[in-house]
Amino acid sequence: MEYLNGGVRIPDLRVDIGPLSLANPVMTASGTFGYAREFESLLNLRRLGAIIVKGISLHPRSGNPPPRIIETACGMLNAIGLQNVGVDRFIVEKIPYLGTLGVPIIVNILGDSLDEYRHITEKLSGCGTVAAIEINISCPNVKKGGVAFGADPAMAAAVTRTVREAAAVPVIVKLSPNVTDVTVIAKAVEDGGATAVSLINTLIGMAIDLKRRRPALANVCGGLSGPAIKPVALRMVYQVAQAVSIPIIGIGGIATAEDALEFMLAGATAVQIGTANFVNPRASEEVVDGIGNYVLQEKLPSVREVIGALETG
Amino acid sequence: MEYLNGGVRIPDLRVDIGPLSLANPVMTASGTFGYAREFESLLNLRRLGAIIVKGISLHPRSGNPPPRIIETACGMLNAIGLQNVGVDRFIVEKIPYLGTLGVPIIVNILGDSLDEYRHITEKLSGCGTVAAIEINISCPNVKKGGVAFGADPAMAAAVTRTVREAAAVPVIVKLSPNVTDVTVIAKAVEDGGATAVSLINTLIGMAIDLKRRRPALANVCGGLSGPAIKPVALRMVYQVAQAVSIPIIGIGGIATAEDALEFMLAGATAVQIGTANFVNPRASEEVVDGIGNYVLQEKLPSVREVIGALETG
Amino acid sequence: MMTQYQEKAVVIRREQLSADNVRLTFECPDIAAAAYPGQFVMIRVGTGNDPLLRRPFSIHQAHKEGLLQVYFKIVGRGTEMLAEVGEGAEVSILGPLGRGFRLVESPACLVGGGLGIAPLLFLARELSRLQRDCGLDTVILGGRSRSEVEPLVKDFEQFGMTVVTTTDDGSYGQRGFVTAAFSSLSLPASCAVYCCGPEPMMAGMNVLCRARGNSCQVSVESVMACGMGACLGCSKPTRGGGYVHVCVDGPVFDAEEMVWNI
Amino acid sequence: MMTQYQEKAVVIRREQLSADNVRLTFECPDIAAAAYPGQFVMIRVGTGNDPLLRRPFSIHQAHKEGLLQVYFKIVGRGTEMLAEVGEGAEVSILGPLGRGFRLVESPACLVGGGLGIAPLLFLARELSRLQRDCGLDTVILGGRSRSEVEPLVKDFEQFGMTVVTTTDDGSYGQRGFVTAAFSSLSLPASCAVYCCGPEPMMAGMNVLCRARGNSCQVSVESVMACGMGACLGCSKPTRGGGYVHVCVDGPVFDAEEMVWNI
Ligand SMILES: Cc1cc2nc3c(=O)[nH]c(=O)nc-3n(C[C@H](O)[C@H](O)[C@H](O)COP(=O)(O)OP(=O)(O)OC[C@H]3O[C@@H](n4cnc5c(N)ncnc54)[C@H](O)[C@@H]3O)c2cc1C
Ligand SMILES: Cc1cc2nc3c(=O)[nH]c(=O)nc-3n(C[C@H](O)[C@H](O)[C@H](O)COP(=O)(O)OP(=O)(O)OC[C@H]3O[C@@H](n4cnc5c(N)ncnc54)[C@H](O)[C@@H]3O)c2cc1C
Ligand SMILES: Cc1cc2nc3c(=O)[nH]c(=O)nc-3n(C[C@H](O)[C@H](O)[C@H](O)COP(=O)(O)O)c2cc1C
Ligand SMILES: Cc1cc2nc3c(=O)[nH]c(=O)nc-3n(C[C@H](O)[C@H](O)[C@H](O)COP(=O)(O)O)c2cc1C
Ligand code: FES
Ligand code: FES
Repeated sequence: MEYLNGGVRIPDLRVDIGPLSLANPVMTASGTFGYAREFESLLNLRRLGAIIVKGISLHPRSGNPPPRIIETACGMLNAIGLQNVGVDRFIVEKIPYLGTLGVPIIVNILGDSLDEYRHITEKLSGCGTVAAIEINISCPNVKKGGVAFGADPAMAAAVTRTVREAAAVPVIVKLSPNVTDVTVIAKAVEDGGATAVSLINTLIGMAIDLKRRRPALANVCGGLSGPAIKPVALRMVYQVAQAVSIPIIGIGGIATAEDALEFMLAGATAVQIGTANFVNPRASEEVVDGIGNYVLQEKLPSVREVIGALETG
Repeated sequence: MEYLNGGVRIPDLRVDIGPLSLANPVMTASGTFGYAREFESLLNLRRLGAIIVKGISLHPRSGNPPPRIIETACGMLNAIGLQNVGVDRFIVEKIPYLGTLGVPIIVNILGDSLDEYRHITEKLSGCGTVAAIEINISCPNVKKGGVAFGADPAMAAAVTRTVREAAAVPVIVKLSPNVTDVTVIAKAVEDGGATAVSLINTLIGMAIDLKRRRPALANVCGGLSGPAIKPVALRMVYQVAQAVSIPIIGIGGIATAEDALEFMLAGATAVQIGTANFVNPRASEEVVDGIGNYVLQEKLPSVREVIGALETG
Repeated sequence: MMTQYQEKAVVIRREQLSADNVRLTFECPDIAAAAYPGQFVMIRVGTGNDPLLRRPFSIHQAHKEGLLQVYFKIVGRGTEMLAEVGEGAEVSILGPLGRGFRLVESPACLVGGGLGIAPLLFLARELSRLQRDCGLDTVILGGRSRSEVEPLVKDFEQFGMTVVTTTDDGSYGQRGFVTAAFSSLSLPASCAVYCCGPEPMMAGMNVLCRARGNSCQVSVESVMACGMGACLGCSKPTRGGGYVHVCVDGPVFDAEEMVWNI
Repeated sequence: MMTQYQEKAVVIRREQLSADNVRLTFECPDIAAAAYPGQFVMIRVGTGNDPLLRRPFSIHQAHKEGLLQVYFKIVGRGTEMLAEVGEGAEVSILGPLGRGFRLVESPACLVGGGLGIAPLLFLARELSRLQRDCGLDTVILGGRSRSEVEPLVKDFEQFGMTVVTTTDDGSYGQRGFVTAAFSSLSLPASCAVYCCGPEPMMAGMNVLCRARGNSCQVSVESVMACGMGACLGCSKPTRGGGYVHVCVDGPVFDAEEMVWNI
């Protein structure tokens, strides 16, 4: 479908993440867009498909000591340490502004136990502004000796079920790429009741400062993001698309509309822009524009035609 | 120790991979240096610590249809499909030249069954020129439904044991990074009798040609290499160094002496230069020079002082 | 919330002030008009993905008419690429970012070490505009040797402040550190100190100012990815515990708030 | 084994032959002296990691005195960067690579489409040096429009060959494809055809030459990582089954050896 608005053709960019309808497939990735307000003078926040805010935990976390970030070849490592204001202050301080934007707000949550995930979810389910919850399962499960929830299918399914039961809104599970077979985890969270999966979170990496003979990050290891990881992300999205039937949100090194469209061809219904926001704060809006132009140029009835349209024969 | 050669100080760059002594820690990575002869007019092959040749299988393989390679951000994907001349022709056609170089020749081997690995090893053990065998365990095990040997600790240990029993020379096991916990595999192959481990092989990735709406590689997925993967490789080397006591050979995005020294700080006894050979065919020799200069400048008695010397306190 | 801009700025002048130090003047009207001394910009040094991130630079000068200057040292690949940008080229600049210096009415002492001199020129001009008597103000410019200091002296002299110079090697001005020059000056206790330079120098200035009772603002550095409070990468520990973020809470802080490792 | 060199070559001339087409002349003595028509070089278009790989270009001209030329079209980021390299700049070149044209004594017909013209100039010169009668030789130069063809005509005329030109839009020479121009020429069956251009054109030339009994050598392209037989990335299927590697087995092949998708 295509609209005419004062003679200008408007491309149909709407996509659905389960019951959640988005005006377009472009979201901002958690932890790379602050609480959105930071960007308000640089782009039109209302044009985004959805906004995902920095990961929120039950209690405030002050994060890791510096250095927390280091640039790498076509990428960066971060070890922010999940610094955030905690769910209570988030609801009081950040939600009111976010509620004025008229864009679906998705809250990324993290915890170190099932209880913590449940509590945050209950608190967030109270405020009408939250359109969906995205679960970061890359966090260590303290009760299981610190193995990441996302590294074990049973644990990943358990978090999903826990949040799903407590949530009044759709639940997106954000998958870790640091696993042998991402499709196993994807299927487990699908069975656990996930509305959708988003992937990938960062790859675990490390950098060394040769002069000081020390790790470049105080935390030794960090999460690798940016264009460097795009091939891995694209492969995992493609694999998961063959394995599950819930919608997929593609993440990893997306900076342009072309990048976003490639993820959609591989099977993603929507995408998230992460590190690119740092390089070009207008990146997410430019991706919306670029996808629109593509849909018009290719004369597609809707951007939904692109989803999974990769030809491999 | 330091030598004086006509008044010039010579740094001590010798390192040992089990019983195998190398003049310096710099090797060429399998599949990126052909059978070495291709580079003979561009650098002094005799200055390398060791030469690892293209992976050899029992029977010749013609490889995948094109396109087989595609550039990505700070990296490249390859899906060569393990094209090689097969072990018999390798012994007849390639070994004689390699034997003249006076440099340890390490043969990378691959197979799709334990039997195949054993057969190749037996054939190679016959020729005196082979200084060590490097097992590529990233290949699919046909008997186990195509799961890669390297993705399963028991299978990885079994290949190691098989080759170890048939081999008259040290056995290096080359680890795949496409696993949840690389230390589990590293420990398994250590228990299986590996003389050393080398890591990392390529990360599985994918690229898409938006215009043609097709995968950029005929094989759909390929292996990601180059500077983009260096942070992942460095992290895995560091992790494995905490987990095993056999020597580690670091691989992944190494292009300069600084890169190589970082891997050594993280715990590698030696390094391999891969994709960088394509960008700068002299890269491996330049890394030897650069490590030597570092040892002299820092007035180190030996390059061995660098191994695992990372300060994390 | 402050308004920020992402502008395609045109390089209209490139000055090689010494072997490693370059000054670029951009036509960059929105950022220049909104800028305040002590704030900074994030510059994209290339067009590809490597290096990926923007680089932070203090605003060296900003004119309401639209000109913006940065003054930087070539220390790595990013600054190398920026130094090679020719006049007429377009560069993406994001800014103005951060909280700058708190301008106070009392006599001022500006202390800059090495490239820390960069933000002080804009500060000096704005201080001189405050209808204050700049005759009581002092600027101490220090560097490793002559080439790091001399090219900037004239720019500061125009405001009628006393300019004191030091070099580590004695090749220009007094031999020694700016901290020594500062110690030997007799300044009123009401004097407000504005400082930017290497960490050890700012740590030293903090000690001296506390001893003398001078207020001391410092402009600090940190690795940065976004420059606008989104990545939380630029944290610095504070004396009170917890972290501040250099890009939004600073880069200018009261020296006594910060943790100094000396 | 052939000897190859990795040289730091200095750009001594940069010619913008049309909006998208650039010709660079390098001082590159070792490679120039060893080069043979139809061979290529791998050029590093930047100094960073992105783009990572070298780019392959045919040798357009090589003089024993040390000059080497490439002639290329801006199609992506690598060629864009190469087009921006200024005179005096240094560029890393690897070569000479591959197996070039087999030069035969019989009358020659050189057929180039678009940037496929690039390797033919060096070939034309070497053919003219073989003490042959170039008066019997023909060069067909084709392109999309005038700007792709006209700038190169003079360079070929110097060898005394007949130059025929075609453009798709008729803006210069005959309107139409080089294959049509080739069909309309009456050439001896002994005529050796040397051809470089887009795949469909070379596929067409293969059909025409087989019909007429002319031998036909083609210079083909492929993505390449190393250019020297080390990565095995540049495979092309052959009619006999199996693969050849463009960088070492080619880039010049007998047209009838190859698989043409038409
Ligand atoms: C708020 C702020 C304002 C700044 N203002 C200025 C300014 O006005 N003028 C200026 O010249 N610089 C300034 N800097 C520092 C400047 O951002 C860095 O020098 C620059 O980012 C280095 O980029 P690069 O790519 O050249 O170096 P990289 O390749 O990133 O680093 C190369 C080497 O330089 C070291 N390095 C990194 N940063 C610095 C540094 N600040 N000083 C010394 N060595 C460093 C690295 O550790 C590395 O060893 C400022 C920094 C901040 C945070
Ligand atoms: C042996 C050999 C000799 C060559 N000789 C020449 C020469 O003399 N002159 C010349 O101009 N080119 C020549 N080429 C092609 C040249 O190598 C490519 O145009 C160049 O690598 C493109 O680099 P890029 O970074 O600009 O484009 P990329 O960013 O790599 O690609 C940009 C876009 O251009 C497309 N593309 C890639 N290669 C080509 C191509 N060959 N033609 C058209 N589109 C392409 C890609 O698919 C992509 O869509 C030769 C190639 C080979 C293999
Ligand atoms: C500085 C930074 C902070 C991040 N914080 C979070 C977070 O709090 N929760 C989360 O799920 N992902 C977090 N991520 C991961 C991103 O959301 C995204 O999955 C990842 O960066 C890959 O996408 P990109 O390559 O586009 O950046 C963070 C990434 C960066 C770079
Ligand atoms: C073109 C290509 C071919 C390769 N072939 C092999 C191979 O046959 N056997 C193997 O074990 N690894 C192979 N590899 C992996 C490399 O040896 C190396 O582990 C990997 O490329 C990472 O190192 P790098 O980033 O330095 O390239 C290949 C890599 C490339 C790029
Ligand atoms: S640099 Fe990103 S929060 Fe400060
Ligand atoms: S390009 Fe590497 S083998 Fe041909």
